[in-house]
Amino acid sequence: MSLLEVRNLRKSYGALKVTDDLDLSVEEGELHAIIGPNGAGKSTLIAQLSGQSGSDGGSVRFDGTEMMGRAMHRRVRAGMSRSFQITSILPGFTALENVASAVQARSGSSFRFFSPVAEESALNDQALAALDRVGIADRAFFNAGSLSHGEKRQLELAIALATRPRLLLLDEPLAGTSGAEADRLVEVMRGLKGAVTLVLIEHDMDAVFALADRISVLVYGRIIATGTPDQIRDDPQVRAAYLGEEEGT
Amino acid sequence: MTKSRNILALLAATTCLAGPAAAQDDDTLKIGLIFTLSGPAAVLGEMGRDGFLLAAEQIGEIGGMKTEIVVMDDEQKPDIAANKARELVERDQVDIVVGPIFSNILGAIVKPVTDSGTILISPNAGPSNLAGADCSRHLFVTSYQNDQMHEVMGAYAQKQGFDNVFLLAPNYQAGKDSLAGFRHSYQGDVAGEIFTQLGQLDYSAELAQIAAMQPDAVFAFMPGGMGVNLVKQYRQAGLETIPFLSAFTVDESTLPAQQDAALGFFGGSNWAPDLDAPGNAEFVAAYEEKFGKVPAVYAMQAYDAAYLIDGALREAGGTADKDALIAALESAPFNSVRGDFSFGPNHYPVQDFYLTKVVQREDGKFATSVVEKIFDDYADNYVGECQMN
Amino acid sequence: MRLIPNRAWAATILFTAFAVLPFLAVALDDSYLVVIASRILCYAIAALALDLILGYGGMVSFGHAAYLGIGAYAVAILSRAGITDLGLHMLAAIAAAAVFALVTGAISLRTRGIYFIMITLAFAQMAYFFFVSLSAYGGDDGVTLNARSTLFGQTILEDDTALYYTVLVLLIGLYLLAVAITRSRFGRVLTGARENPVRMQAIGFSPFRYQLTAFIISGCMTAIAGVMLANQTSYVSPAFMNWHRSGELVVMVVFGGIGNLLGAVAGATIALLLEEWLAVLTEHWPLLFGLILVLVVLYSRDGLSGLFRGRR
Amino acid sequence: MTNLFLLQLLNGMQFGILLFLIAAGLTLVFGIMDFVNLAHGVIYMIGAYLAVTFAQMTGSYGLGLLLTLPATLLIGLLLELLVFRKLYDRPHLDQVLATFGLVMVLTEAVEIIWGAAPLSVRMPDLLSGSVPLVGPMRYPVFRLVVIGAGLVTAAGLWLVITRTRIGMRLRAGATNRAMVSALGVDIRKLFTIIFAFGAMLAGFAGAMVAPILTVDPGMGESVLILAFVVIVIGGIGSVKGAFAGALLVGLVDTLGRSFGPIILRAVMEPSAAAQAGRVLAPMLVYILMAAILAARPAGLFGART
Repeated sequence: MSLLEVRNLRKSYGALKVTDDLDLSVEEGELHAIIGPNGAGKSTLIAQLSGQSGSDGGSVRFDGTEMMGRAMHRRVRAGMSRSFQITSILPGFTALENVASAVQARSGSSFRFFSPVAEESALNDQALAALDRVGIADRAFFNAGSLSHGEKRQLELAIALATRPRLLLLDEPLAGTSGAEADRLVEVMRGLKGAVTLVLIEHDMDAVFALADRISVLVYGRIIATGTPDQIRDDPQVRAAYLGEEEGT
Repeated sequence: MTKSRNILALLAATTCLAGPAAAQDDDTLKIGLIFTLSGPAAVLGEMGRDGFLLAAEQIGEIGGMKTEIVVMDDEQKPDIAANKARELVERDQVDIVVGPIFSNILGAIVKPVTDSGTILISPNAGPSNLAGADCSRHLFVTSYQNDQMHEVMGAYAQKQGFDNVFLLAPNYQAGKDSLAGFRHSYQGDVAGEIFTQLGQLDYSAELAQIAAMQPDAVFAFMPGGMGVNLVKQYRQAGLETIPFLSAFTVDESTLPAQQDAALGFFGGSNWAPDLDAPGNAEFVAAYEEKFGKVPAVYAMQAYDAAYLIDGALREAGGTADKDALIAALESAPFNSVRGDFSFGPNHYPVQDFYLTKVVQREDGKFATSVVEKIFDDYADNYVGECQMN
Repeated sequence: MRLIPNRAWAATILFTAFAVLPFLAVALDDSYLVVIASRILCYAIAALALDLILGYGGMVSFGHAAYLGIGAYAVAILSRAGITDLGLHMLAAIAAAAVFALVTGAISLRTRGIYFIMITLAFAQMAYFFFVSLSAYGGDDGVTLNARSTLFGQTILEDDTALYYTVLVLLIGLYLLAVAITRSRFGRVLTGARENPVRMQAIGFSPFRYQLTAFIISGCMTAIAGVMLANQTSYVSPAFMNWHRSGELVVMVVFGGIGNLLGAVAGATIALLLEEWLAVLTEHWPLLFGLILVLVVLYSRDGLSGLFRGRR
Repeated sequence: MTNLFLLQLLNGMQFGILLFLIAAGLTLVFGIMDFVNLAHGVIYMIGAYLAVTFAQMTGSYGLGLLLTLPATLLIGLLLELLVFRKLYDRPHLDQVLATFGLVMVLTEAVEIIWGAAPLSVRMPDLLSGSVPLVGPMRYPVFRLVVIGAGLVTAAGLWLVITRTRIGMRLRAGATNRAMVSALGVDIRKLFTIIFAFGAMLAGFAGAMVAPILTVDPGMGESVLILAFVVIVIGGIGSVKGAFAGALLVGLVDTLGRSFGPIILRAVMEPSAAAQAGRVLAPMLVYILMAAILAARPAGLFGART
């Protein structure tokens, strides 16, 4: 059984079908990339899978459990986390507090009112480890809002990691990062392979083809092909619909 | 760093809070006035204050003592009033507090003032509990018991032989008391009874019901702006053929806004500017000259309060002997501009009540005018419950 | 957040100043000082409570005066029934406030921004009109309390100074509680939900539960202020929950600087003193007060303390 | 009974339209500029006072009304320049507070200038009568004028916003300020114009109600909350929503007041029904608002959350 089983997922805005009877299977431990031209519905798909936005119908089973109708925070608790294409952090918190919040979410009740959270070393240690993993441990005590764009992307990933997901939905983690920062993030993702199941949406084709175990191609809300990077590279349908267009530009 | 400095600034500020504590001085008479001087009802408070100050100016040295008057604004908020009253009593150490206009404010200040042994004179508010079970030696009311104005109208309706009257009052305590007061002296049928919302703007719905029922008369208690809205709309709806009886709805505080829309409307009162009583014409003329408006009962009752204090102080020989002063006050040693005036055992007035009607005077101003006397030497219904101690 | 030692200092100075104030009153022979200071402390508790959800939770409640009223009516209703113990008054006030906050908060928190402001106002208006219609307790005329609450069967609160210290102890206790809450796990989630609710969901929190809990805590704290205010005034009426009062509470929080619990205490002090002084100055004091409010909002985002510091 | 019901329906609609007239300027400013202006009620009050003063000066209510319009427009410009301009980019809380302060300032200023006593203005004799309806019931002519003014305002606003070039800019400004700036429209100037226009609408409403309502320093406050309830129920920024919200509030309030007790009497004994009716009537509007927001957190026609 696959870790994530999506069947007949639908969503439309008025007459526009953004997600059109979509099927998708993600196996435990793989890095599954989803590519597609702009407007194919990739971010919408992530939003639907994570529970941020609702669906018109279909089924999303995670580890055999139906997730449809569950709110985002419940899916996170079940082990499905996500990162955001547009950086979503807590700007008034320090980087460490950002990540520690995520650790806190999965370790014990947060209806504790009296003991100072800043002194909970278990939270801080794990948060620091996550920051270290993405390479910004030295920024731990900086206000998150004051970090550079690339550092924010790294922080974004650290927050998602700190939730200890079994499945991590990454929405364009490399968006807007510089060469060195991107390299660092690619390395982090490579390091995660095997330990965490990853669904990756990314425009950087070099990164996708270097990292992915399997790739699904999304066009107009439908998966038109799924396969290994080599299979996808050679798929005539994909070439026609997507890569051809991409190479032409 | 900066924070600590701010705290120091605050400390300094708190110290400044300490006002000059008044030294006890037996030769000086200190009177504290507490009236509603801001907000929508300020016009009533201003009349009360002006009436009192006018009398104080005429008398000069009240009770033959050097007089100092402190004026406070209760903002029509009871908790603020309670604190202001304590400020008058504790910091300014006044001998007598005069005020307020509203019953709920009186409810809030009566305890702090009388507990300290200070005399409280209410120039308008006259709630039933203070006339009855909760009456106090230190409290004197120079106005009326709240129910009485409504009882006047009830008695008039009864006398006219109306047997189908429509009742209208806002949905709050004074409104409920009002209709109860009307029914106390009216035995006929009630065509309908509506409690409108406090501060209601539009009375179309109620007026439509009145038009549909065609009662013999309408009795309304709509103080302040509500009365202005109702009276204007009543006239515009073409209902003026139905007699309009009211209390606190058409008086000199609202007539400048109601003007001819209120012409011929009836009210119940203990006084009117044209009442034929010694000193009244002089009072009205002096008030109009000084403030440019026709005084309403609020001004008259405060004016009377000043003369009451003056007379009592002269009789008691100053403020030193509280018991003597209270005894002197009880004998009401002054000439009220409303004629007959004495205090009942509960320190509420025993006085005459009249039916009044809105007229336009020769100078173009609108005022109420006495039509006939309804009650003679009338005391309130709660006096029996008062166990003065 | 990082100025904790400084804040502790400032708090110590402020509360010590309040603690010695009655001695100052004796020295100056001005007992009224204690009267007005206890009123200030009651409002300080309310402002503190409001700042907890406004400053840390981002919930602009424009109906918090309702809880003042609920607390005050708990005293009036229980006293009428012959129950005079302050502890029981508190318990009843807290329970009633919690229920009211739970119901209205659960509905209000479905909305955001200006809708939240308006719906909290609407609920406060409902409470206001409910008590205006409550004939048994005088309707809008209110109820005069013949005696203050008793403490362990003793009538010591009749003494203004004893009442003052009771309120002060409550304020300090609630202040420490509020500080603890903002630094706790719960406080972190609350602040995070203000900063970025979607992010909090994406790490596994449901902001709603935390916001609602904070809303209830704040309501209960304000009700405590209401209990003490009723005792201080010896009088209870629906005017306690007038929407103007709600606005004044927000003003106090803003004067002190939003999201600064000690600031809320200072803000309540400043706002009430300002009102007091300006009223002495001129009967048209709302004009000056309004002007100051406009200037503070326009030129100082940190409240009056920011004004002292100059613009940043 | 049926006649009375129909008449009350008419009364409810008329009250609703009156509310719309008052709320129109607020909707405009609120909807397009996302600006919470608590001072709207005060400008409405100033409009009424100016109408009274100008009518006394000119001896004609009509002329007074005409003069009030440019005067309130000017006041709007002045306020925008001095205060509001600095608040556009601020959070709603700042706007609420600054305008709360402004309410205190302006209310007190009105009291200083005109005094605390209520004032009144004579309406033209032509409009002061009433027309017969059914049986003994009559309907005031001036009410018909108010209904007319409200409907014309609604239609005018709707036309301006949906059918004209400036309206399109306004709508664009509401959804995307940056884009409008990019198109070369001076958004500041646009906002100044809208604000001044909103103030004029408030002044117009004040002048229109001066003959039927009391003109006193409390009149602004008494309608402010109702006006907010109306636009919040309708969904902020929607003229259609404000109109629907106003009618709904007017109908619920009027019908609830007149028929609520009768309905309650069907389910409980008369005295309890009267008591319950009295408790519920003033809360009805707020219950309505809470219920609508609970079901639709952005109001009936609101899009943004």
